[in-house]
Amino acid sequence: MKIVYFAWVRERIGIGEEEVALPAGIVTVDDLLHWLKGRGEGYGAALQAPEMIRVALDQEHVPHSQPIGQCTEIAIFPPMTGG
Amino acid sequence: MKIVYFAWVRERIGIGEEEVALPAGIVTVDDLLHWLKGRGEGYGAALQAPEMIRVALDQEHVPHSQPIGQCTEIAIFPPMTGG
Amino acid sequence: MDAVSVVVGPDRIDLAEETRRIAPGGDAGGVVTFAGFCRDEAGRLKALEIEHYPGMAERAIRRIAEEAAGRWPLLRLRCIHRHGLIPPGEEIVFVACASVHRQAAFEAAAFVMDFMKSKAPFWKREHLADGTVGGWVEAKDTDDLAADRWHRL
Amino acid sequence: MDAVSVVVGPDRIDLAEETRRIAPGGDAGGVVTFAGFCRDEAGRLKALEIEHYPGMAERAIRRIAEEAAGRWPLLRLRCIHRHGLIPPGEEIVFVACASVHRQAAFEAAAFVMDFMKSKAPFWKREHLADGTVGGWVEAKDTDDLAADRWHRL
Repeated sequence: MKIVYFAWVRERIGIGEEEVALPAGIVTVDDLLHWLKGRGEGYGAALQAPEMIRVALDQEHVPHSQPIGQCTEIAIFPPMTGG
Repeated sequence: MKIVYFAWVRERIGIGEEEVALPAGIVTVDDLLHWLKGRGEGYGAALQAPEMIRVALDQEHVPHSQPIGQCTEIAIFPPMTGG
Repeated sequence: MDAVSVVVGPDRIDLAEETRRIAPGGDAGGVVTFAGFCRDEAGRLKALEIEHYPGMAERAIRRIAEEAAGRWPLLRLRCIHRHGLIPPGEEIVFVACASVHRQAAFEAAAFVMDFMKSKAPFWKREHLADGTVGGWVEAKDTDDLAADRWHRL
Repeated sequence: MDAVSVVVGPDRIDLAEETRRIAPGGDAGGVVTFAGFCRDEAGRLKALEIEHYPGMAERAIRRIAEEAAGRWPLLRLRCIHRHGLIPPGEEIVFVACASVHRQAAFEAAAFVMDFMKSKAPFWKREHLADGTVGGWVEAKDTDDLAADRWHRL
């Protein structure tokens, strides 16, 4: 599964995207964020405040309670500041 | 005193402006409209529905109860339809 | 450009040029513009004739514009209203507001337009496609209501 | 031009040309535009860097635009958002709405802007006049509130 990172999430993790094999038991976005946070210092720094994190599954913004399901691209990023 | 007319008030009265000597007893805009209405058929047609008439004294929109005072130009016109 | 500028005249409004002029050098966050156009009313209309009260038209618009500039933190406000014969597709009126905050620019432009519709001395008459001169456009209660809603704020 | 059109890209927005393009032939009464500019923050800022999520950025704006077109009787709606390095004075974002009724055009343009601020995947970072790269611009609660107010209608 492909995960892409943007803005300061990308900077703290240190990469813009990666392929990951999700371990069994990861069902929701919440589960995913919790698992990712334990993968290293950069991940910990990026995801320390989950309420600041926005997630899109296949380019659709979803709540953290959303099951990941069969999506092909997960995007993780800070609150948006466009316009 | 100079009176100027616009739009369908001007058309019905038949002139765009005129000099008038106001008779004694004309104090407010209301008094003026009532007096003008009796000056002929065109005036009657223009001023038959006073609630439709707007008045400006020296280019300031005023209510019909306003005393005319020392103004030099009175404008009489229908509701505005700009923009 | 002065902070508030008002033009009343018969000439075309160069929307591209006006848009360029209001664009800020680096001090404004947002610019809202409104342009009002003459409609063809499905082919019924040859032109709108706009009569105005010279002198008072500029004064009334300037007063509206200055009230807006006092009410919202605007950097620049430009108001243009045409008079004369205006064929369908041509612009009649233009308002542009530059402000640090977009909300202020939106509200000020809407405010100015609401007042120009019912409080500035202009009157529209229809010239019809068949060559005849139609009636004067009637004032709409909705335009009075639109202007009045700002008194409630 | 299609009824709804969306552009996301690095190029300058030609405001004069966009203003010309949205101007109607005789079917629209009013056109409202909003242009958002990069401020210089009193000389502190050399540029804003705007990162975006390619693909999702266009999708999110198109969804916002189509929601606006369903909610108000619009004739045309054009939305442009830039990404990349943008120096002070240059435009970042542009929205234009053409409608028969001015109120609809004002509301739809404000609605689209409120959503673009907090619901489209763009992130701003400051590049400072002293040559350093500053921080990411923080999301403002007021922008979330601005977007949320439309749910209450």
